[in-house]
Amino acid sequence: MAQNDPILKIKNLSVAYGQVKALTDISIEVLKGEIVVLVGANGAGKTSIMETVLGANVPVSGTIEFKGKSIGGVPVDKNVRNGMYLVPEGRGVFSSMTVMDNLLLGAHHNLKNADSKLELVFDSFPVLGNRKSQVAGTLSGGERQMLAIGRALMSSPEMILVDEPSIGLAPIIVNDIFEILVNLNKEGYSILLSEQNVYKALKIAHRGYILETGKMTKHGTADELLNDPAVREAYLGA
Amino acid sequence: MSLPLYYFLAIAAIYILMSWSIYIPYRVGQLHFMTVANMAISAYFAALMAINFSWPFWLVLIAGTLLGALIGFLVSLAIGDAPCFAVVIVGFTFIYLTKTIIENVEAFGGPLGIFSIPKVMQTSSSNRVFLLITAYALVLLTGYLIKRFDRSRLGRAASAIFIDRDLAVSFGVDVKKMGMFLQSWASAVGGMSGVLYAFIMQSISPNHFTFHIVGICMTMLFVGGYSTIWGALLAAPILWGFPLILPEVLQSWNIVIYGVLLIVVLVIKPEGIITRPMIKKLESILLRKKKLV
Amino acid sequence: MEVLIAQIFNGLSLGSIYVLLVTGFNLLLLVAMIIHFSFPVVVVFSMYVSWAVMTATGMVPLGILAGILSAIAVNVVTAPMFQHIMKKRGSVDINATMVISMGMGMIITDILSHTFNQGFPIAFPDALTGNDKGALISTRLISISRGQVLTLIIGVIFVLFLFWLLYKTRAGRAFRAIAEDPNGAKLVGIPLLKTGLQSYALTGILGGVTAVLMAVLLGSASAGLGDQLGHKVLAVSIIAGLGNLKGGLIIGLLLGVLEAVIQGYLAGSWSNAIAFIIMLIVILAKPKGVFGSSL
Amino acid sequence: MLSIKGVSKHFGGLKALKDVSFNIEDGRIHGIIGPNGSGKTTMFNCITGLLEVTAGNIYLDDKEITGKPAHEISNLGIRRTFQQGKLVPSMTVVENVMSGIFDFKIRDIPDTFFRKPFADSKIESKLREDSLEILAMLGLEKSADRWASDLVWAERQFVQIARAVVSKPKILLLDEPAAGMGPIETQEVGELIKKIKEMGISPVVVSHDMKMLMNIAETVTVLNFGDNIFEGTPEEVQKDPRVLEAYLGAE
Amino acid sequence: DQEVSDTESTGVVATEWEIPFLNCLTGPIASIGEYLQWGAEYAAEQINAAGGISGVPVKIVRVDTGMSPEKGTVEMSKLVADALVVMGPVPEPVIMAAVPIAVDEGLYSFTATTSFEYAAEYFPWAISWFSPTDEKLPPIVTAWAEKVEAKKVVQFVENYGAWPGMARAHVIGLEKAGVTVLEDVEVPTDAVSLGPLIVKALAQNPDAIVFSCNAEKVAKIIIELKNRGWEDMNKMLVFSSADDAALYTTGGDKINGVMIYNYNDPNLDTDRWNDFRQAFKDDHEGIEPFSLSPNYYDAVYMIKRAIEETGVTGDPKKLAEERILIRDFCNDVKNFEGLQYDWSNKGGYPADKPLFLFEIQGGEKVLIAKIIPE
Ligand SMILES: Nc1ncnc2c1ncn2[C@@H]1O[C@H](COP(=O)(O)OP(=O)(O)OP(=O)(O)O)[C@@H](O)[C@H]1O
Ligand SMILES: Nc1ncnc2c1ncn2[C@@H]1O[C@H](COP(=O)(O)OP(=O)(O)OP(=O)(O)O)[C@@H](O)[C@H]1O
Ligand SMILES: [Mg+2]
Ligand SMILES: [Mg+2]
Repeated sequence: MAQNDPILKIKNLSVAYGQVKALTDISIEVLKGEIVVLVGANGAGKTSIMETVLGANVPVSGTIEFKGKSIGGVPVDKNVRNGMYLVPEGRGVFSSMTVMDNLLLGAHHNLKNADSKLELVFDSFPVLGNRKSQVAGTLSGGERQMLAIGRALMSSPEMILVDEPSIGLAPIIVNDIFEILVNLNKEGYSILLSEQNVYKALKIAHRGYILETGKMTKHGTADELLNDPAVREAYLGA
Repeated sequence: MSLPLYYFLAIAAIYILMSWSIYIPYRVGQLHFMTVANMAISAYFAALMAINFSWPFWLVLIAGTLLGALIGFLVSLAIGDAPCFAVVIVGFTFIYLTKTIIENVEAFGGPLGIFSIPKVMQTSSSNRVFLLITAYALVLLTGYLIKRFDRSRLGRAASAIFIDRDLAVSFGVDVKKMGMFLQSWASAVGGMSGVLYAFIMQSISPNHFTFHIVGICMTMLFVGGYSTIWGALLAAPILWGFPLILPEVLQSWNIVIYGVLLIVVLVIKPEGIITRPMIKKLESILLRKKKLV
Repeated sequence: MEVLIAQIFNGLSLGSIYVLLVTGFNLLLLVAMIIHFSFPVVVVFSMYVSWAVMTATGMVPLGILAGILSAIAVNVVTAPMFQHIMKKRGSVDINATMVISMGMGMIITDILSHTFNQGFPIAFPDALTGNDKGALISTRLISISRGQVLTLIIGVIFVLFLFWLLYKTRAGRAFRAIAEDPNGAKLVGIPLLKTGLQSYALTGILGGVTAVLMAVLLGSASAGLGDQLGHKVLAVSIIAGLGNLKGGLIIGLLLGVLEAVIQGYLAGSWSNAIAFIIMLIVILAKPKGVFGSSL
Repeated sequence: MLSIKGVSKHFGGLKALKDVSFNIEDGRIHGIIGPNGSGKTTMFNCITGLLEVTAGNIYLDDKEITGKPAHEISNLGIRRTFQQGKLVPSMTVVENVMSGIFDFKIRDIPDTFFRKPFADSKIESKLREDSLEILAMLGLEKSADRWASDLVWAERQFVQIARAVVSKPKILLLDEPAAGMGPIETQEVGELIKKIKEMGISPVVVSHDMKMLMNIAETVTVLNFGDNIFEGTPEEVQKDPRVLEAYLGAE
Repeated sequence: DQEVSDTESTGVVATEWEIPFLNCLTGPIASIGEYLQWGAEYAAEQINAAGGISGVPVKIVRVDTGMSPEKGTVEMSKLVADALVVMGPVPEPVIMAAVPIAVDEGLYSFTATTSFEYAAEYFPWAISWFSPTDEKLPPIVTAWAEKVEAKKVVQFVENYGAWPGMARAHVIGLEKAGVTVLEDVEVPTDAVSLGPLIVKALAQNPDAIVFSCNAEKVAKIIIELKNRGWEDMNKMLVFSSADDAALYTTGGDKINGVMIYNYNDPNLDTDRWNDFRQAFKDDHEGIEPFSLSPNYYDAVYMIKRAIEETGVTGDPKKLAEERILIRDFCNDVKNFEGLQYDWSNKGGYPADKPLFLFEIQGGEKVLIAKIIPE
């Protein structure tokens, strides 16, 4: 696959939860090696997109292609095996299990490389290294978020879906995490990121999509969006 | 009134009370089977007092209820804020202990049991009317008190404890005191049911108070719904009544039917048939009607 | 002295039944968050199936196989039911799984009490129990049978094996993750159905093996056997610490010995009450269990 | 009003708080910042009595409250919200807010237990009014009768705050009230905290949102690895190199 | 036409005698309930084939109470309005709950399976099939002890229902035979493993053993004793209440040689008994009649005789007095032709029913001795 091929291609996607329409007619593309950010207020549908791509939700209509193949109806575990991984919003860690177990869960489909991956994770998040045998339930809010990202790294994905990673993180750690995302991206991972910290997200992203209550209202390169007056007013508080 | 109807209603009252006695501490997440032991203890107490010392009914009823409360209170000093599992074990322990003691102490009738508990009234029919009215007066009283509890700060605090103790503590709720209060109250209700049971059945034995009561009352509570008082109130008479009218071919499967019903209800509606939102809706409809009038 | 030693051996053999049952109970707790206090009833059900096949075909191995398969079948059918309820209920209320477990217990006990062998106790053939071969060691009072040794050894091996499996292997991690949060486990790419079925089947195998060992050890079974064991198994698990496999091993054996000594030296009819009172004291002193809960 | 003197908290070998001291003054908004895992939530847990301190003392109005049971401390006028947004899902929003007032006395028994079964008692009605008032202040009065389980994240945080405020505590500890919110809602939270201060409650705010916090806080304490590394006005904090390094990262 | 005239001559107005049987047909002892039911229904079948009671057919109405005392009260209270007489209820907890209702309303009940101690509480309104325990049991135990030359005995006792009372009666009999009773070993009702009890018993060095506990446990204890080298099978005596199928299904041929006493002799050779025995075996996959099944068979015949001899009409208007007629007749029936032998009642219990001592061999009972009380 060439550098500029789309690794993920979403076309006219609609999702509903019973009567509630969560997404209407969304089209998104992530090229290989890109960071794409989804921007939107609470309830705009960011999480819904991520979970649908991953295979946890069944769309009403629309197609999703991953690495050139349609993944409509493919279950989550196949997608994960195939190189996709979600860092879920909020507390996606298993609180009764130790930090180490949580990390190894990330490598569920790929235990062979676990050791080298662990090194990478502990390099990125030294705190986790010190807390290996602490149960995740007693971690601080931020440490849990780090654990969730660390777990995603363990699965050696080609594309990571990161849902609002900055919730509850100190600025320095947000910076760290964004830096890690950038580094990962440089190593070749494609990243689909959802963020409310719009400024920081657009700073590291290549392109962005703006969502409002389930509809896509704008998209463009990160710079375009950063300089768009409407975006500035709505999301950057300027 | 017809005799079968009397027994149906009288025993339904006891099942309602016993299901509520499990409901009360379950408000804070504790399955307090101790109340079945309280039922046995107070039933025996009632029988012995009425037979040997000719205590009048009212005195026995009050003393039996207080005895339940006292035992419940003493035990709650240790387990007022214990986790659910510890409370379950305490309940089992007391059921075994009570059964063992009454079986082994000759003065309590031993394994044979106690016969001929006296009537409260002279004639059988007035005795029945009296007991039935008393039983339902007590159901009303208990239901009223629980309803008041649920609609108060105490009830909300209990719901908070059910979800998360730390949360409740952060409002200033003393979890242990709350647990002690509910456990003592439940034990009092258990004791009260025991006294009623003794006078309604007129004879009791250790085999009357076994784990089957735990099973039946839990079924009633959880099928009916454990989030309001109405669940047990409606489920108890129905669940107790329907095996009585089953056709003969199904008779021998009534326990299986019970079990299947319990499982089906839990699978379809884990909170039980009657839930809090349902009751709220109903209340608001009724209240609105009132306002219109 | 001989009496004491004899009672300790008796206790260990009773204890090894507790150990096997507690281990199965804890396993369900660990892989599915189910408090299955009628687990012993399910085990007794498998004993009955095993007996029925043995008497119908006259072949002991076939009976053993049927017992194990039936345990797997029951688990694989019922565990998802529990999980379904858990999912609807949220993670708040695993206590309530006790209720559905009770419902299952009622159903199974009632079926056993009027279908198999017309409700009468069943007795297993000597070819299984090895009773005709006599005891391994036998003095006037002390008697140790093959069944007793076998049960104890297999009990210990099972605990160690499961401990290793659950805490040191990939499958074990996945089992525990599903137990804690099925939805979350799905999002991180654990195939729910397949892994779930594996874990239930594992519990089923344990249940089936327990059933066969109990048949060997006790030589007979009745419909009420499961209920008689249910409360103790729950108590042992709580005292050891819910879900604590090693704790279950130790406390299970201790309870067996305790009961044997109470029955041997004090009044037999008080043994349940005394055993529960001792457990009560322990649980009040250590509400989270002696060895700590691993939930 | 609240003074923390030399408080330490250890979890086994881990020292979550090391000899931390600071004061919370009456009528000021006090901010606490610090990187993740620096012990902010632990500090709250120690103040509210959910955790026992390993060493040190905590005083409220010169009276020692260290080691008192959590519910007593709460009744002395220290309330909090939780980082995870705990609500009782089986109660409505207004009931959740009402549950913030407990304070049950023996003399309340007649009013609680001996009234008409389907009507609110006097105290209840008062509680409901107070709670609705608070909800109105937050613009949530329309949601009063929704079930708490139906709320979205931001609403849960607001209801949590309402529940803590309704009892008019002296001190309100807010653990990340703006976590997971967009800029607009975050701003609303900031405004709300100012209003709370005007009600005579002293808010103590833990937040990672520097912009909001620096806007509203009058004093800021900075924790790092369980140490109290700095205390001062927001301006001072933003200038201090240690803080910049530990918390904001050199930018 | 013949029947019609019969009916007219006795003044019977009933078109069918409905006799309700409050039985336990569900739960753990359902199979025993079924055996009792079988006995009653077989009698009804025979009676109807021979022309009914006073020329009117009889029908046994099945009423299931399970083990539930509560259900017992409701079922009994449904019957008191118009039943002439009621069979059951069983078992003990249901008797205690339901019989007081019948007594209150003047309805006679055949609680006939259980020991005298229960029925005695309700005399004259309930009948027992057994005489007072202390009177009847000691002689047979004495006879056993003398026969097997027991010197030192340990007894296994379960604390359930009337069993401790039977155990006390056994002790009286043993002491009469000059036997030392070393100890009563208490058997917990829900004991799973019996090893500890056996060690406790063996540690006393007994030369013989008496059982007063549940049939399954008796069998398990005997097997375990045998595994531990007990050889004198004769020196074990099992009491009548354990004489149910559980003893034989659990014990198999490992209980060969053990002695048991009971009120029926399965090998009796009379036409009536042989017929009953064969019919039972035919309906139950060849197993021997359950020892209590004849009780309810006899009960139906006793009711038949009471109706016919006292001229009961079944007229609803005369219900109360006819109930008393039946009661008084049955309580003191003379020379009643039971399934196995004739006997007379005295004050609500049989005064001269014989008791048999057997040795168990291959699932069969071989008669060793017979005792007829004076
Ligand atoms: N399981 C569900 N059932 C019903 N409605 C749902 C469900 N999940 C999401 N929704 C609704 O779908 C819409 C989009 O939700 P989604 O979680 O995707 O938004 P989001 O952009 O991720 O918001 P946030 O920033 O709060 O995480 C919302 O209106 C939400 O209420
Ligand atoms: N019960 C506990 N057992 C063991 N360690 C704990 C426990 N509670 C907290 N910790 C540890 O103490 C440290 C401080 O945690 P705390 O929750 O106070 O951090 P925080 O400052 O609130 O962080 P965040 O901003 O990420 O929420 C963390 O490293 C955490 O892992
Ligand atoms: Mg989202
Ligand atoms: Mg925190």
